[in-house]
Amino acid sequence: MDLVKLYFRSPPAVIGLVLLILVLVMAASADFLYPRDPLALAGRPLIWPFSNPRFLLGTDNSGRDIAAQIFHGARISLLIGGVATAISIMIGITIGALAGYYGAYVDTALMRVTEAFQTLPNFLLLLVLVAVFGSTITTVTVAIGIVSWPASARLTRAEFLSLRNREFVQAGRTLGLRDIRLIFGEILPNALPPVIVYASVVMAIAILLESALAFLKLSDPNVASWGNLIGAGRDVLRVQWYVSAIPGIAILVTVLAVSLVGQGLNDALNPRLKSR
Amino acid sequence: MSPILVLDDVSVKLPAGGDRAHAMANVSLALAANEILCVVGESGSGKSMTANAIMRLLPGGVTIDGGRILFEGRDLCGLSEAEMRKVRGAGIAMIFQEPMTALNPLRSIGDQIGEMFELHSELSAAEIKARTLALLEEVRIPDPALAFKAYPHELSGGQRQRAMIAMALALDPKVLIADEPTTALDVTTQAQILKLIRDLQRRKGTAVLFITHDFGVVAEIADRVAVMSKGEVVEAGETEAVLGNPQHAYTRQLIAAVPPLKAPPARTLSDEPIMTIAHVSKTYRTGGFLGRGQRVTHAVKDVSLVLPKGATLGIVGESGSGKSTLARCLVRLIDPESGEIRLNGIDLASLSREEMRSATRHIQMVFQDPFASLNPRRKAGEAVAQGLIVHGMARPQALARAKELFGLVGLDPAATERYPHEFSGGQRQRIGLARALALEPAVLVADEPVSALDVSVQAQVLKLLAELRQRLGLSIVFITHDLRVAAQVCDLVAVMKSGEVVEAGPIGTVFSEPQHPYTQALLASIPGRDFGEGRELAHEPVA
Amino acid sequence: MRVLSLAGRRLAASIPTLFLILIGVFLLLQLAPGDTVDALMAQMGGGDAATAKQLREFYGLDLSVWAQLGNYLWRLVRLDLGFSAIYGKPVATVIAERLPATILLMTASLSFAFFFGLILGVVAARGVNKWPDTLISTLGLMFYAMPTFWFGLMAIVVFSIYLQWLPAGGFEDITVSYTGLRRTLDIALHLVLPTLTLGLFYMAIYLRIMRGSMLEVLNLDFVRTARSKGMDETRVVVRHVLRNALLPMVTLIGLQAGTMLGGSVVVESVFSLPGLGRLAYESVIQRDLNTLLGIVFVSALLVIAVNFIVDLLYARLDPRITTGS
Amino acid sequence: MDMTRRAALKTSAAIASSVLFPMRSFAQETPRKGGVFTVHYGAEQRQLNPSLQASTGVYIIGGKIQEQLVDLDAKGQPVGVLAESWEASPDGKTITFKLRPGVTWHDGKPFTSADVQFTAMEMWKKILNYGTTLQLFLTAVDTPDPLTAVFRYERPMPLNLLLRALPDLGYVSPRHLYEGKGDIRQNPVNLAPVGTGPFKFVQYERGQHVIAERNANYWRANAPYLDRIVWRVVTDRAAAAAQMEAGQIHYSPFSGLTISDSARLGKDPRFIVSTKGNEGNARTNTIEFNFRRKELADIRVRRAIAHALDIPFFIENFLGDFAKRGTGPIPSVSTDFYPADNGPQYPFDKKLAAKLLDEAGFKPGAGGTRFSLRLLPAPWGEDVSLFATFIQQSLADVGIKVDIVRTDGGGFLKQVYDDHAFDLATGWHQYRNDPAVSTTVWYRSGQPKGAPWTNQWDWTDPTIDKIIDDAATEVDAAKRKALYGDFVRRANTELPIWTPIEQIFLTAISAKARNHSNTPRWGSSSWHDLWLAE
Repeated sequence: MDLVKLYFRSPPAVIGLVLLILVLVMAASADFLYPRDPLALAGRPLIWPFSNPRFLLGTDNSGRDIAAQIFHGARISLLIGGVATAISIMIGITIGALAGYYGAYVDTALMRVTEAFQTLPNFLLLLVLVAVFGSTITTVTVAIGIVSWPASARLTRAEFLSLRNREFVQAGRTLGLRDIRLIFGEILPNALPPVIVYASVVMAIAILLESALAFLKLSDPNVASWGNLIGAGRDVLRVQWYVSAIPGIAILVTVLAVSLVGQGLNDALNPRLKSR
Repeated sequence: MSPILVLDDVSVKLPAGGDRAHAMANVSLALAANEILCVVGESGSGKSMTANAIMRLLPGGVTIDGGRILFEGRDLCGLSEAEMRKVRGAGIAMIFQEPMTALNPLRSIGDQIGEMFELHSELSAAEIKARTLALLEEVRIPDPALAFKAYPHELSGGQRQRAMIAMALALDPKVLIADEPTTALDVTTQAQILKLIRDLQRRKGTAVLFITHDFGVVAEIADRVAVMSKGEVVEAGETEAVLGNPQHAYTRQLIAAVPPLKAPPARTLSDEPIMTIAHVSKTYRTGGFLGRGQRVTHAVKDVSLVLPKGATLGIVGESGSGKSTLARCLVRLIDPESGEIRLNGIDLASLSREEMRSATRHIQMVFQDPFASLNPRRKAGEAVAQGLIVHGMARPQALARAKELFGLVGLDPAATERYPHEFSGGQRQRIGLARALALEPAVLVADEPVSALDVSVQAQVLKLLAELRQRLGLSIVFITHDLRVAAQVCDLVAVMKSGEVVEAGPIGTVFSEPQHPYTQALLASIPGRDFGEGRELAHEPVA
Repeated sequence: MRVLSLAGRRLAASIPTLFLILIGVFLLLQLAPGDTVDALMAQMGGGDAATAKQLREFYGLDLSVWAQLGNYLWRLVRLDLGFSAIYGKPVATVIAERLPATILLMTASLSFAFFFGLILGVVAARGVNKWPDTLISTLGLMFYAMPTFWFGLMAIVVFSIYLQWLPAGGFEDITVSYTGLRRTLDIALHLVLPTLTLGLFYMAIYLRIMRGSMLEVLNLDFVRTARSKGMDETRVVVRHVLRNALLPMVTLIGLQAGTMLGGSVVVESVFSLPGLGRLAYESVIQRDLNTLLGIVFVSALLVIAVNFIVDLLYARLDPRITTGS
Repeated sequence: MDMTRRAALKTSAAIASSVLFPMRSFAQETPRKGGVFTVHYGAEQRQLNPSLQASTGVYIIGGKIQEQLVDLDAKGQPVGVLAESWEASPDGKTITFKLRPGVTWHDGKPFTSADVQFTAMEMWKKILNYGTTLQLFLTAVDTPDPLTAVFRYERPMPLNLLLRALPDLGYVSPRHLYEGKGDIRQNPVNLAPVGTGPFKFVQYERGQHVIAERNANYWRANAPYLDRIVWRVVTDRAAAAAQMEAGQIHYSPFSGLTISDSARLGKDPRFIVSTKGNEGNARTNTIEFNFRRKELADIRVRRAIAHALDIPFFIENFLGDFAKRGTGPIPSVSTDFYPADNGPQYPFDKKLAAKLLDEAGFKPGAGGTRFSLRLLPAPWGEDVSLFATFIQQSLADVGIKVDIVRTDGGGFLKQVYDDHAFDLATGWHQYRNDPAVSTTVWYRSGQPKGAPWTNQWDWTDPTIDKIIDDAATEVDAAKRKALYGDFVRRANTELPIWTPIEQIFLTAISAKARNHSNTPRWGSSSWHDLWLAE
């Protein structure tokens, strides 16, 4: 597949992939390296990193091992990012496909709903959803998914509008294919690549949203997510700034990795853009 | 007269991984003042690359790696970028193929033409405006004052090309390079533009390097001609000599592949109609608010035609004449408001969507753009078998049938496993044909099936169509804007203009004694009318 | 003239969207545990059942949900946003007090992001695949990936405490009352860090969009025509490419106006700015439905207004809109 | 910088205590007139009139503008402010206050007994939280002359209870601005208070600041010293500490800063961080049991949970030395009521806890978990969230799986005190100088559903009810103290709530301030004598 060859030609994309693999390894090896519950009291609170061999990255203001929380946090943040992205892409594709394919009334109605979601500031809607349905990890993830689908809906709709009258679709129609087969069999496979690439942007935003929620102490306290660690670190920020800094860097690296991979895929998909 | 532009043994290297090492290999050409040199060749022959090399506007990664380009004795390859810029536009000017996209959509025509004077002269704004208006006058654009202020999207294709020519000739350049300027235009507009270029060239004595793939155009305006193939100049000389008796085998094949305008002797047609189209019309209402200020376009107005069994009915006309809309109405991709389309006794126009879905097997369509008519993500064999599977045939059986159909259309049956991007343009049209024939339709509707192909490939596909028509007794509705192709393929022809059929009848009579003034104008504007008279359609396959 | 009718039609189309949002949020917040009286008692640190019942009647919380919704919409039609439980004042005045801070922050961040995004995008596109492109793109991604509140807090630690250059928070210095220019300067000084914090994230987005759109336009035919006219590269970019590349950037402003207000919730709480973002957060916590819906209404109007301006700007840039292609 | 946290907290406490006794030993400076004193105002309230809302968030502003009948002096004893003297009838049913003459409201109108009558009957009795229960049996306030107010009670009101409660619940509002002006709650004066206090209200910019200026004709001679007080709204605690260090804020009241920032500022010579001046605002951290869960209805399980918590370790490592071990519902700072013997104290003993749980029949099942509980922590107070995670970890060690459910203010009150949708809850119990004011309601049965911080545990104990009712009306101070001793011992034995930690609010103030923290509720007092050295 020349896509892979094209992908590896750009150095940032490779760096992104390496970082992503690093985070994935961190998530996978969490149980092995830190078998104990990351939220368990491990030692005295607020030990500085590298000052105590037992706690490589020190402890937070609840005496929990920061390194353990970073490793387990990787899994949680990727989970939240991944599932929320899947939900938002799923909703986005269905609404985008229907609006783009059928047009006219269906399109206007669905576009009004999309506009409604986009006019309402998404973080505000997220606050309301969390205030209403509580701050468990499931509600937070679903809420992030519900809040971030309009962009992918617009993208899918644009793809469908351009593909809908493409000749191979008309050919399908003359062969007697039903709408459903046309949408999912013919158009969707061609509309997916840009949406999949956009998924990296949605995932980046999902992880950032979760960390913002945790910063306002609205995320799930029973889960060792990076956002919670930043939220906890906020109270000791002036002196033990590392409690917030370390998870901040972890989020930075993960979102950077996801975005670089997304960008690499995008450039590989339409190489014309790359070379002038 | 000493040549004003000389290409001496010029080679241009392509970046690694291209289909061949050199875009241009040891090309030598000479262009004298007050002369039109046509460079003709198929796509990929390197003719456009020649123009870019002269202007030193090569795409990224492509470099000149040999030879000299002398303009008025100076070697352009050696010039610095700053000096080259002085030559571009002032010394050598260029016009391009796509009038729709060659002008900046966000700035007015007058602005863009005026820019030439801003770049290369010290004229004041007022003088520039006057000169621009004069230029617009010179290229005979209707209402130059309006055109000056207009934006590109407000002009027709032809007017835009005139504006491009005005821009190019602003500073009376010594050399004008025209890279397929009329390919995207309708035949009538093309005729006017060719005449305009001819007149301006004569009056101003400019040397014109005219790049085209259409031998008709060569016959029409070229003083001398150079034929290119795969980056090399295979033959060059006076137009009559080269066209009269081509020396190089490749040139001979190319000329032979150009369908003559005179139709072959008429075939006897059965008198039993397989399909009758009665009073079909379709109108589009766009914009407007609650009925007020609506723009109504009558795409198809009260068209009635008859397709005899086994015959080929050609529908010709310029873009916007409604021929495609009519074709799409036949297969119900578009629902006509009124009228009947009776096929084997069933009126297709009145069927519900569900009924049409099963009746569609009797009438199938072949599309124009080879690259868009196949789903890139679906194997070629599957695309052909899809119709059969939908109509109830078991998958393995359908795939087997697809292999047979690949053989029928002259493709390697094993190719059913490959993806569309692995085929050439001509092969893809064959796959399209196989797909249409899979359901054994009574009528085949072909919408400009060969317009996007090179002339040699075009000839092969037309030959295949003729064989299939013979073997399967197909009745075909053939839509095209190229009268030469129509002349060779169709038995009957209907000439459409702004949605109406202005003339119809056996193609031989219509083309030799056209009754309707529009048909006469249409036939008159075909470039190189008498070129290739009295020759049978070339039979042997071209390498 | 056509542009106004076009933009007018967009305004009309957004009225149903607005009602859709308001009713949606109203019903959603009904499901939240506890109401504004519980939140008040939490704040007061006490209160017996009798006072609670009285307060509920006062705030009209004892009516059925549909009755409350009916009242709200009937008042909304008469542009009366109702009474704020938190502040004991009409919602309109509460929002009017907080609006200037938000509008200032948003316009400052938006213009900062758009301006620098544009310039860096052009520079990156011009030197594509060379070191300026990789440097700018990676830098852009860094700001994009950095959680805004984290950057904000770190900026406070560095700039206002360690270097003592900038105030640590607040909208203006009120211990001493400045007036006129001196006061605007003081407010500007207070807004530097928040604008940077909110703006950098969006700058990264504009940067990427501009770079992509520049590369796209540079490949179009009319750029080749421009070059064939003997134009140098800078003039090609300035006179031809830039304006075409701006079109997707302008549309992006419209799409992002909404998310920016969302982002300001966090920035306003870190820099203790009295904006709509924090007011929204407080009204959710305090279950003050009238204020929250008031904010949603105003922010929706803000977004619609921004889109209206974007339409005008777009029409100004692209003649194809006004003369109707 | 590897000073461990405990060490850091240790040194700061040392500095703080040195401040206590005696005050900074420098010559008796002459007070400087003038200057602007800026205050960190963390949570904006819905209104600023302390006669309508009894919470520190209102006192911090309203307490400087309006004055109460009685306040506490340096030694915590009642001292007259608007009342010069008072005496109670032997049966405790009538208490007469002699009011201070020559006092005027900020708008110039004279202060008379009519104001006291209106405020008591219309505000304290009907609206003021905790005031409504305190004045439940107040029948009338007679005003024989403009400077005398006679309070008539249906059931005897112990004088020392009233005098202890009035500093918080005794603020007087101007009758002429409220009577006949529609609903008191919606009166705009609530957001622009008019009082008799040392500072006059100037301006309230929502979300930004509140400003008050010196009251020129204040009844105390040449007071106040300050020109102007500015309260700056800063909700983010880290930002507040930053603004203090940047010199934009002089004083952060009621533990407004984070624990670690307080410790750090404590070591900075520019600031004084101590609990001095907050003795009147003591609070205990609570663990509230929901008897609707059969496990928690068993006394052995409740005791096991109490034993499972290593409180000294938690205080030492998480809260530092401004908190100490709680002994029961009445905190040790309340010298008048603190009993010598507080009953069972449940010291940390993991084995005993496990034994008790086994006895109760809850053997550890799969993965060592006996049963699981939902813990709802109150969403305010950094110490509450730290304590919640500590409870979660400690109970996990004895086989009880704890899930923390995070809520916001309204949600917490609704789910705990109204829907009773909780197993364990933890938050603050605010002690207001007298057990009858806000403490006994946590234990007294028959509390209306939905009333926050009251007995919603589905637990009734007739003996404790009787003790509470008798103490509330016992006129003799000594007998009343004895009764409350029985109340504490009973509470700690039955353990419907366990109060393991006692804390006092923390003050962080600029070292340039003088005459600060000189009364037990200084943060809420009128600051008439506060001044700023150069």
